[in-house]
Amino acid sequence: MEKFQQSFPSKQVAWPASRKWALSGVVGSGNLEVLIEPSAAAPASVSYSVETSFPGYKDSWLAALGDFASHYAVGGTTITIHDQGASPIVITMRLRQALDLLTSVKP
Amino acid sequence: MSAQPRDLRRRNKAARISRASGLASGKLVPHERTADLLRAVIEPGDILCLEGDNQKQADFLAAQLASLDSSTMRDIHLVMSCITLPEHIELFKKGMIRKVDFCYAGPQGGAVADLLASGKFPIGAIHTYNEIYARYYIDLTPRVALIAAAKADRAGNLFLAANTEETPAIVEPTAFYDGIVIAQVNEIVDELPRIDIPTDQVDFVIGAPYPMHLTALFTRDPAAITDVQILMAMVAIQGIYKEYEVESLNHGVGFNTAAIELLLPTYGEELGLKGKICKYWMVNPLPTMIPAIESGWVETVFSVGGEVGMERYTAARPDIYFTGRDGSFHSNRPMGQLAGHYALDMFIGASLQVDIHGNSSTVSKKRITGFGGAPNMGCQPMGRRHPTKAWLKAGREANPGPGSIPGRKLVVQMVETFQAGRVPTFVESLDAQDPSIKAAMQGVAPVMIYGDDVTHLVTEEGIANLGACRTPEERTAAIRGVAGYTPVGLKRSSADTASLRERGIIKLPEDLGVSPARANRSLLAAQEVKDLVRWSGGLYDPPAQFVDW
Amino acid sequence: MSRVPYHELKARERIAAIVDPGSFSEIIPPPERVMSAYLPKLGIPVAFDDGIAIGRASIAGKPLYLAAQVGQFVGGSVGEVHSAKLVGLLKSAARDRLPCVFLVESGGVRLHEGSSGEIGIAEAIRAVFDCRAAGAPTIAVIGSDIGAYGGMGILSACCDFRLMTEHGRIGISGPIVIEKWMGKEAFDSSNRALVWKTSGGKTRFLLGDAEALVNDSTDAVRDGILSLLSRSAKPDLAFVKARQKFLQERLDTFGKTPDPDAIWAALGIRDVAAATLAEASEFVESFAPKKP
Amino acid sequence: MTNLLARFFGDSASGITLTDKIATGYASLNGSAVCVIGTVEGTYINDAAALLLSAQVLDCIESKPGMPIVMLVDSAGQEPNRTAEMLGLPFYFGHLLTCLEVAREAGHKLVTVATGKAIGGAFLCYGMFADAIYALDSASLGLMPVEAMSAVTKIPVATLQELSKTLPALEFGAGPFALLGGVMEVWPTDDSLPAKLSAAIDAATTEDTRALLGKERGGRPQALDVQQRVLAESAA
Repeated sequence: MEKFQQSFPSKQVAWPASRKWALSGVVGSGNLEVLIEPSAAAPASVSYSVETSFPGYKDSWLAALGDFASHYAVGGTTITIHDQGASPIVITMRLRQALDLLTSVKP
Repeated sequence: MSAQPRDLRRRNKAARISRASGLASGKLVPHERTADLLRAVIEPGDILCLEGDNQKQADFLAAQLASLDSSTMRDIHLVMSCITLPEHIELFKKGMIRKVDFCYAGPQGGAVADLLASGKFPIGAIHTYNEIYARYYIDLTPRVALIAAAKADRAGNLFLAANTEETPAIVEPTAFYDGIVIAQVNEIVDELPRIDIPTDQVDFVIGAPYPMHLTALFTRDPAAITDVQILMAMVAIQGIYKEYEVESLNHGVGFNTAAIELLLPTYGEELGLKGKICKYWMVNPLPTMIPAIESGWVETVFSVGGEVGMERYTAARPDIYFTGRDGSFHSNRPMGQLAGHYALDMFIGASLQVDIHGNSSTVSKKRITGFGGAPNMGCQPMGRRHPTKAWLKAGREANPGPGSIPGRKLVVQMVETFQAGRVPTFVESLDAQDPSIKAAMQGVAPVMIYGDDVTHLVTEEGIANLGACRTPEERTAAIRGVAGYTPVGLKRSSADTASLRERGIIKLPEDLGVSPARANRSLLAAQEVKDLVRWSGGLYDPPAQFVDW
Repeated sequence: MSRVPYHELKARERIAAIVDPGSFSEIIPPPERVMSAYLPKLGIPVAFDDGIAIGRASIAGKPLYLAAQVGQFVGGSVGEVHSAKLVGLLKSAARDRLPCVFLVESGGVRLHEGSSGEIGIAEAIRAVFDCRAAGAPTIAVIGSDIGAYGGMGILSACCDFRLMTEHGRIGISGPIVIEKWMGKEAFDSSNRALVWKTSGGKTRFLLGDAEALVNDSTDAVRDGILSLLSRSAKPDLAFVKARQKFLQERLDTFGKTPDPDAIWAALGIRDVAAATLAEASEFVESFAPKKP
Repeated sequence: MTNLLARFFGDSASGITLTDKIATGYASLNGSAVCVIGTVEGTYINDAAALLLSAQVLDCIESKPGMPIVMLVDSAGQEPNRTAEMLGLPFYFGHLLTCLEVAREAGHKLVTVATGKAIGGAFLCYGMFADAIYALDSASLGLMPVEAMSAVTKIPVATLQELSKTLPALEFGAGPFALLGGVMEVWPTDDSLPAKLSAAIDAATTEDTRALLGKERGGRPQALDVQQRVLAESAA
């Protein structure tokens, strides 16, 4: 297992009052789960915490996570990831899905 | 006038046949006497051809050959397209083989590498399919050919059923140059559904004690198609199929292209592309094409081989597939490869590795695999003269200078930036460049598709139009631009990528109007094998390993 | 094809597709991070929910307890936390006399947690009977690729009802284990047609082990659950005596029959090939003999 | 094997029939009659075996109201067999469990002694369903031996063995199983067995205390807390 944490600047997320968290993905081969939660600490940055069973790809992770923070407004959140060898595109898709779930309004 | 006799081969053939005369009744030899027959007709020093490709093999004859003693069976020059069975490896282990010319060693790639290391694998050359078939007519004509057919009649005529494959390409040069053709058949019958090989070209027929094994090699379970593959398929449809109005094409056997096939009746329909693209195919009868065929997208399909389970479906769709007068499916590997070379707008396939020049390879260290038919289709046919829209458009992009070739075939490599287990697809240098592998290839790295032939690279990041690049440096920058978060991709310069994007050489999904949010399995026309059965009206009979109901 | 295939969905998507919109209230939701203590020690990634989402919800306004297993996470396997969530849920259902529905997708006990998951399943099985004693119906929905195997197969067999699709399978030993034990000639695990005929929804429905067989769509699954919610089958002596006779007859009749098609035919299926291919609803209406 | 039955039941062990290593019958324990169902000599259990056991339970409910039922377990597991699976093995096991539940509700006490192997499904399908579960010190209890676990999980045997020193759930045997709360007590194989079993029957209640024991003994630290938390949150 490899664990690392990193923060990136990001525009502040549009956080709906009705949601406290959002989860996307599952932990499984080539997949990961992403949990987004509010963080009171810094509204203009996102704090990632990653646990992966495929060590040795930190550069690639940080590039993908940094790009996501700069393309989407996720400031003021903590994003925790449990990974089992997902490719960067899957990481980006799950991040987007979690963000979509979070910001979509409950029917 | 010389007294030198000019019919030595014919006389030699007659001698061999007479040695075997006691074994046969007419042309029929009981399977228990197979080893005796092989001993009687094969001589040391022979060029011996053993039929076998990735799907169909003369497996009984291979096993009988491997059971022989190397004192009687020696000094053989083996020629064959695919070394796929453990029995093939046994021939080398027993020291029967003086030299081997072949194409591909898929499942036995590791064993071949081991044999090579211990000096027991004397390679002549590794070929593509049509190359080796061509050499059967030039300098590698078999003295004895061991082939496989579905049925024979008592006169020795052969019926090949759906899997014609390479049988005629072996039989014709052998039979017409005084070689001996021995066929194993699943069944001997009084009357054949149709005659694919006439008895004139056949010397002995053996009713094998078990039917030849056929693998459903081209069946892709829609359940295993991922959202990422669907995203890439949407990108390819928008950026290549629609952009170039690709009418005639070949698809590889991977999940990427299976996703495209299953998006035609949904996403393709939505884009109004039906009747404009994907009309003429050179591809095996892929079950994942059933929804597109049933939705009226496809005019014709010609195939190099059959596919297990598609027999009733293909027979019921003679407007689409080539069928015999008996009504059943027909295929032909060399002619299919030829069609794939000259008559297609596009070849699209996948690969395990792509380097920064666009060369691709399926070779990994410690495995000697070789080539199949992909290079015959995934290359520029310099002898092509007939124009099509797609060919001319790709030609304009590639060759803007006066006097240049007017057209280009679209040669597309479609790969995810990472393989399973986070292995990067994009590499600075191919594993195929490994010295041990190059040594086996007489110093030439086994590149499956050359970067110079490739016009487009499709990844989940977008499309790189390599055909429109003007310099090798520009091509490398375009490749890095779509190589994502691989080490190759991380070395890109954002200024280069932006400039290539401005010129349309790199296109991202959003440039093509593709929304990643829509890339979802629910967009597939079939999400599981049973959906394919439903689409076929119950005519598709999936093999047991694909059934989950 | 507008139907949403049940087996395509993941645990949380299944819940969302089946229960009344917005009615699912999760117990110990992911941010609570109640996770396996074993997996990190083995270098295996953990999941926020330990592979099972549990909570309260309603279907067509009827309140119930619900659990959905995440088959992708270590095969939907049952470890210490996972089983404790199941036990707590079942005891809640027994206490409140509410139905308890399991969307099962599990290969059984999580080997990585050894005997702790095994004891956990044993506790859950006892809690299933707490529900049955309280008249709170327990319903196992089995319609995923992984199915219900090992201890989850036994637990599912102990529930009041089983609702299956043709994708669902229930058993104890999986095909790969049997192949290893008996040899490939006796059972080729890559012969998926035989694997499904052995343990799949249609065979189980024919034999009377599944009370409902429905199409592989979330609507059909929801309707099926709804039809079972208001029934309960508290076991008594008469019930188990009848069962004893029924199972003995099955063993006497088919105990030496290796061919599932022969069993189908003996149970009244005239056209086995067509029945194999038929949709579940068509199978129940047109092929399977009518239940008395 | 008859030795072991005699250790518990003396001469009255002759009332227990062995059919293909499946034990059923009635015997006398410390002067009181008990019903006995069980497996011996590490046999594999299958659908037919489950029916033999359940038939005995039904006979006991019908003919011996309230008589305690002693379950002896020495079985290496369920037999991996395709025909048995096709016939619905989980349902034969489920039926046996249901019969035991009907017995429990009718006032029969259910007490298990793991005497030999008590592994996987073979333990789950009757022995682990008792009111109270005990094991002989020589018994092999657990999900599966470390070697088998390693083969399936691809985790090296050495790693599992090292971890099992701090995680009793990964270890095989009566002692570790007791630490998890899976058995109440481990008994030495001596002459005190009839008295111990008799006392155990007297003490048995229908309360499932395994999660509590697992927490108290430290072998299964999370289970009880999670169960209680679910109960508390669902009541809120």
